[in-house]
Amino acid sequence: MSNQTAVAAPPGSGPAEHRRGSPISGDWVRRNGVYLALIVLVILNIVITPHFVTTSNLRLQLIQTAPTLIVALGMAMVIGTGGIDLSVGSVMALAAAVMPLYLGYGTLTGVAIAMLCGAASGFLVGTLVSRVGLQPIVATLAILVGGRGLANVIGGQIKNLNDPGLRSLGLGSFLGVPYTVLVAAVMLLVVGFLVRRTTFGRGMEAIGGNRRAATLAGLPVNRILVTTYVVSGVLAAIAGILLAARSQASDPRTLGLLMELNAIAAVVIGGTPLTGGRIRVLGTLAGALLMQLITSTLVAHNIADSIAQMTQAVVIVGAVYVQLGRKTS
Amino acid sequence: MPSSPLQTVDVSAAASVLEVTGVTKQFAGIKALTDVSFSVAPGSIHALVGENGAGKSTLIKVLTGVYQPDAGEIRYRGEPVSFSRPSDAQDVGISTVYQEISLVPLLSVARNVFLGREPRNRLGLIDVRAMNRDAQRITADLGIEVDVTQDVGRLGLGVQQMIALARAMTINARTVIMDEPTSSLEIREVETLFSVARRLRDDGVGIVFVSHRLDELWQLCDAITILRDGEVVHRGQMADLDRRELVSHMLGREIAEGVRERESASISTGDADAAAPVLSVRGLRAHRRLHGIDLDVRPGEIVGLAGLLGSGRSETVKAIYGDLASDADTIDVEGTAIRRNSIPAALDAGIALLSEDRKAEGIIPDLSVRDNIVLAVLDQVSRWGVISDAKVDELVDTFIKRLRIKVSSPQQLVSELSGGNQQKVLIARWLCTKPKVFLLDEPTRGIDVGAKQEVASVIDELAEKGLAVLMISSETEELVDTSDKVVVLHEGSVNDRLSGSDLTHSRLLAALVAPTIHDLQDEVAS
Amino acid sequence: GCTNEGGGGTDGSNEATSDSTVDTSQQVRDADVGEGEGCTIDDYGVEAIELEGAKVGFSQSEPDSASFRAAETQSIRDAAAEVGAELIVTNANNELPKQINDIQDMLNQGIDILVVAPVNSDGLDPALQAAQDQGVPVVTIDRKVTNESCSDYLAFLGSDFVEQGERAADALADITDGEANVAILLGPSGNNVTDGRANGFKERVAAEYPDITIVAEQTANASRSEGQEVTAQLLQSNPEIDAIYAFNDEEGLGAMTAITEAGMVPGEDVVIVSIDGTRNAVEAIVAGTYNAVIESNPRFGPLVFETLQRFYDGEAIPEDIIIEDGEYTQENAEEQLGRAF
Amino acid sequence: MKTTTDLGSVTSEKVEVTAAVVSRRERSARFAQRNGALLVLLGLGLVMSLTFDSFGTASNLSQIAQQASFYSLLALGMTFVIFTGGIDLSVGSVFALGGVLGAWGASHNPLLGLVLPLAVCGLFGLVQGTIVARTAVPAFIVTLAGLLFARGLLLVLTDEGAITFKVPEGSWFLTLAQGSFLGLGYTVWLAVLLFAAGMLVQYRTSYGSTLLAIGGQPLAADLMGLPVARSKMIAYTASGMLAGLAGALTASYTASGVTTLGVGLELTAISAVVLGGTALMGGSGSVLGSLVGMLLLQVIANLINRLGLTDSNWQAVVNGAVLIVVATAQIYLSRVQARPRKAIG
Ligand SMILES: Nc1ncnc2c1ncn2[C@@H]1O[C@H](COP(=O)(O)OP(=O)(O)OP(=O)(O)O)[C@@H](O)[C@H]1O
Ligand SMILES: Nc1ncnc2c1ncn2[C@@H]1O[C@H](COP(=O)(O)OP(=O)(O)OP(=O)(O)O)[C@@H](O)[C@H]1O
Ligand SMILES: [Mg+2]
Ligand SMILES: [Mg+2]
Repeated sequence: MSNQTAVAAPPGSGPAEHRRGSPISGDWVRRNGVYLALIVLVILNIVITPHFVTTSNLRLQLIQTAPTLIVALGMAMVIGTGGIDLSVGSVMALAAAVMPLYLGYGTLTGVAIAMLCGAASGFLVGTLVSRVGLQPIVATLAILVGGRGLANVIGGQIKNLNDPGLRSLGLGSFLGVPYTVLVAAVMLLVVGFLVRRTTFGRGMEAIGGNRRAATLAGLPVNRILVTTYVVSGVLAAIAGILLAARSQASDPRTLGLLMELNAIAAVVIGGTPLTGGRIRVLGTLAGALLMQLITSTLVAHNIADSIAQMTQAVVIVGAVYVQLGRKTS
Repeated sequence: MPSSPLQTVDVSAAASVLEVTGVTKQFAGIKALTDVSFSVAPGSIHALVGENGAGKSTLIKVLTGVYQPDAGEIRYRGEPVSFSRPSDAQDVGISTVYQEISLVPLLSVARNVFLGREPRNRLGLIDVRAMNRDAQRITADLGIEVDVTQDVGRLGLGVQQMIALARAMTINARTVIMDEPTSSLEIREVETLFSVARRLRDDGVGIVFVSHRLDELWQLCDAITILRDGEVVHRGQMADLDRRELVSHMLGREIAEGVRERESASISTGDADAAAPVLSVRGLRAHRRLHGIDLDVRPGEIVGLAGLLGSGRSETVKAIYGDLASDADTIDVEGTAIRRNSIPAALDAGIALLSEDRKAEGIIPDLSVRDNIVLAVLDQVSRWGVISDAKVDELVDTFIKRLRIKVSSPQQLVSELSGGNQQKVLIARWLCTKPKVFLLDEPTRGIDVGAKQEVASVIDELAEKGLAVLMISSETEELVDTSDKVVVLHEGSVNDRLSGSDLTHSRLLAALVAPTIHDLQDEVAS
Repeated sequence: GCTNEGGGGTDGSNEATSDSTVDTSQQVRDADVGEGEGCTIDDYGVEAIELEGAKVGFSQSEPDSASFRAAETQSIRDAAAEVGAELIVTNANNELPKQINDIQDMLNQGIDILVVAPVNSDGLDPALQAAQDQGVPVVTIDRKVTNESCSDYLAFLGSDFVEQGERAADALADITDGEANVAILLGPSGNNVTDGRANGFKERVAAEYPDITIVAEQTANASRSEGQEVTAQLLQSNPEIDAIYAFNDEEGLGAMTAITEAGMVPGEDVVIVSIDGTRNAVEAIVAGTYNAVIESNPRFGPLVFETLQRFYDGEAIPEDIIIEDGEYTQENAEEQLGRAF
Repeated sequence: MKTTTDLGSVTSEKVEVTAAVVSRRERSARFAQRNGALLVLLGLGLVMSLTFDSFGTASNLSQIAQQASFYSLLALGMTFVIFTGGIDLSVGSVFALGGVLGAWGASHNPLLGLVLPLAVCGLFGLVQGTIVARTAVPAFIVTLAGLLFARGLLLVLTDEGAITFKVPEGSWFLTLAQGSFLGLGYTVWLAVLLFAAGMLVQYRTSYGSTLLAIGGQPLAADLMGLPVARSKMIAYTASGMLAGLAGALTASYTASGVTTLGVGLELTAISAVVLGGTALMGGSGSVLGSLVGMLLLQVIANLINRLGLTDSNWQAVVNGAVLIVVATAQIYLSRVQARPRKAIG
């Protein structure tokens, strides 16, 4: 019974050597699922949608993606810290509602004050989340509900914006690239830089990964959180301004309605985990493009609202499933 | 099958309760278990050992239905079984205490003990009173005095560990599996646990026991299986093995253990005592936990902080670090008082804290080793908030080399490292801050002998360079071996101070278990 | 400093009644008394009261951020003030259950008369029932309910949505000489005004205008920016589109911007016809970038109180009091601008 | 030796005394936290009945209860889903779907009007629950898709919303929500019953503890051998069924299957749950609180009507503000009982 056998293990057979098999493994598909889905959808459109590959159409796709992308970038940062920002749609409306009140002092003033509105709302949320300790979803839910109400109270009925500055911002372009798209591109670069290269970006991911550890490591957790929500608020305000400029009107009732859900979907489809700790900027771009492309495909094919909504539902879940797969354990 | 010569050897084939053969388990390219066979006999305690990442926990999870094996067979009482989830294993009578404490923090102790198996009344509803009563009895049996209606999350790790054990006890099990149950326990609780385990064994229960505290194995276990890199490298009777053999099986190499000869001569002599303390704490108080603690740590000194479960050791270091609301007459670092009770203030003063809960309070799992190391010094490796890769690389390379952290690259996710290496990453994180005072809370908890050795030597080295170290450990031998002085806490007050020739294992044990009379008198007086 | 005049462009609703020479009041087109006997105070079974000093409840359906709603509420307020009635206003925010709630709440506050702009044609039963139990006469405006007239409610005052759609089809055919590829921008799905306006349009086109083709039908949720986004996409995928029929002015105005954005001239390259009569849209017609708007007159106030007065005077009130909606075209828009809301 | 034991007994006594004092304070803080919304509700109710004559009347109060009864069912289902650390954004659409199915069903057979929404919406919840339990797709995304899908389904059933099914007059289906007992509508009694059952489930069944365990520590729940996947599936199914039931009852109340119902209702339900003191990340909370939260929202709506703030947007502003105030109060109250740790983990 008491046999004792000692066998030396074959040398150098550590688990590290069995790492990552072929490049196109399930893992690879997962990490790049959003790009694959995007490519599939583009190819599908090229095949089935008439007039898809025209400059004007591609340009339109970019223009219509821009607001979602800008909001989604802020959302990705917030989600990266382990939070969520349901307030973005209402902040867009709020910014757009406030802007016309100050356009009399010049386009820049109006735009700046609208952005300030976004910053203020972000500051409020950030403070509630970091210092008071509210759950992000609760704090931003309150702003989602109350912010739109406030926007309606302030803004009243839809207002035409007859401001040449805003007109060119909304409808003009630079070297053939619409300003809206330029702004979105700049925001993409800025957020990419913040996330990848700065202490702030590292701090956000650290807080999302393990807030307690980040606190113990002496990171200025509260300051980072407040900044993150402020950035998200400002980005939402910018999206609101762009949308208002493009439609030449400020409509607090409908502007940015359901944007929070679109943006969250874009972020999650883009591969940023909803649990925080990692921020994928390029993925978010792909996610936003994907969301836009779904909508435009459905409209282009004149799909009835009922079927359109159901299709959207299936594509969203499918795209996320491709990346996350089955529950592991 | 023929690939392993071990296949032919079976320690207790005749009467094993739980048996696995040829189990292989792979995680996204990482082979955690390769053709492992293992069996537990009824009425015996079976040690399962191996270095960090050897696959012990994975094997246990395969045994209990948490993971499905890629290959291999599990037999329970001779019948082939397949557990598709943990409840399947529980239902047939396998009770498990997992390594990560698996309790629900926001539920009461009693609910945690009975979750899923609560006593019912005639209507089929939970009989809350009976449940609380039973839970109170069971925890009292285990020597834990808690209000069972209290939420588990507000108890310390050690108490939680005992509650997890209480839960495992209430399942009328034929097999009990315990994955590192003692890692956060104190001698007294360890003794309780051992007596419970022995009683179960005598009742014919088969027990699997995992621990990195090797001495415990000889005290408790009958048989042993050693894993290395996911393969069984040894299997036999405990008594047939000596410590040196065991370690060499585990690590695949020999290490010189217990021959630590720290050059602490200068410290125990009078002139070190004369040196001004780096850290000086007077009258440290925290609401209902700490009642006026005085401490001095001089340069180059390692002061041990001992105490029983809940004696307030962790609280003490957290209070010094500003993580716990507290007030003190003074906390001085190199003679300068820290004004504010806050983490940034403590960090600025040159204090670093290696927390006891590596997973919850230490690593940021989704960040790389590199980012984890520089986390506390982001300000120093950046300009205008923009991180300088060059500076980071330099710092990270230095520490990976200096602490011999085993990584495939600095970009590897820290969550992929073994426990010991994660601990070194955290030590590196704090060393980057060039601390003057290093507070170490259970620095060797849950890491294997090899890593323990390395961590210990890093600590020694630090002390030699003049750092002041305050170290908590539940392993009294380790404390005696490593420290120059030991401060013993009891219910939030200093109970005894041992140094020089007083600092022996038996004196420490005595001081831990029996609070001295004058201490009690103090308490009454106050 | 360029928006102050333009920015105020939509504020017209409140002052429209005062500053214009145009007649903005509603004209009854079809009072229908002849064929049925109508509903008298005895039929209805309530006590006659004086309008002066009466407590009137008005349950508005949608937020006043829509100009139609703002004009409607304001008109009721003005008319109530005129006759000296006390008015309580609630707003259901587009939620049917809230409207039921609001009405019952006002009944609890002891109103004598109830005016409702229903959120939905169906489903107000409990509220109407409660009003009946308390002997409070109910007048519904702008949207008819499917309940029993002269028992659940007194009368309906408003437009005929199907007819509005038909008239839009006529207007569009008129402008395009009966030949067009039309994209329809629908209202919010599930809303019965959406269906009325769309069906009226489609049926008229099918019956009368064989050369009008309906290319696409997409919802734009009564919103300007959605109108713009959807139109922008439709123009890309269906370059043949040369006319837009929009559920309301907001969608139409969004379409107008989208057409400009696509490098075309709205009103010329692509014809736009919509329903409502908001000031923004009528101004666009004046500017030549919009083609026609079928009016849906929101100023129910005077007519409501006049009807109630007649009711209390013992006259028979017809079930449906259909108002005469105007039409804004490039010919009359300038002079009729004051009528827009 | 003797001294030691004596002293020992003295110390232990002292410890017990402090423990008792502290636990009393903790208990009252805990009570205030769990019942913060109730306190606000009672306070507001008192102020309103003193200010407005028409508030405290039986008919007004019973009507508030009536109105709250429908939405409270959604909040009930939502509470259980949130216990598991999940969320159900689909309830608004499922509520509308239930209404349409109920009206359609009742136009054939009253029983069908009740069974059909329960079955279909329950199945809908089950599908969502299965995806949440079996895949790694977060509940937020699954039920967001559910929100779209259910609305789409409803539009398919009603020819893009063009058809509104009517419940035939005289059908007993109508009495479900229109009838009353002791001055309170049947639906109020039903809600009371269901909430009582919900409380029993939370406090007196394994299932309730299991849900909280899943939300509190998913891994632990798994390792403890609790039926995690099944419990989640049941919670989402229940949420779907309750939303469908609420829809069907609304169909009975309004005698029709209104297609535009329930837009944004998920936010109302979530707000009620939050006001009731349930943690949105799961693991702790109270079923009863959700009912109180919903009542509070209804009373606020009632207040706004009475204040004559015709701009209905103030309603939203006040709701948002109340949400922040109550949630903040709960945080501070729960800090009183938490152990003195400084940094928020
Ligand atoms: N869920 C998982 N996914 C990927 N890899 C895993 C997973 N669980 C374990 N591993 C890997 O499998 C190997 C064995 O891990 P295991 O936890 O069994 O080690 P262990 O022997 O219990 O170590 P320790 O003593 O540190 O507890 C390690 O390399 C580990 O990184
Ligand atoms: N009165 C009390 N109420 C609740 N918990 C208590 C009480 N007294 C002690 N404890 C428990 O004991 C622990 C004491 O703190 P601390 O962690 O500092 O002790 P320790 O000596 O480091 O022991 P451990 O091994 O548990 O870390 C607390 O975390 C708590 O769980
Ligand atoms: Mg392990
Ligand atoms: Mg400790």
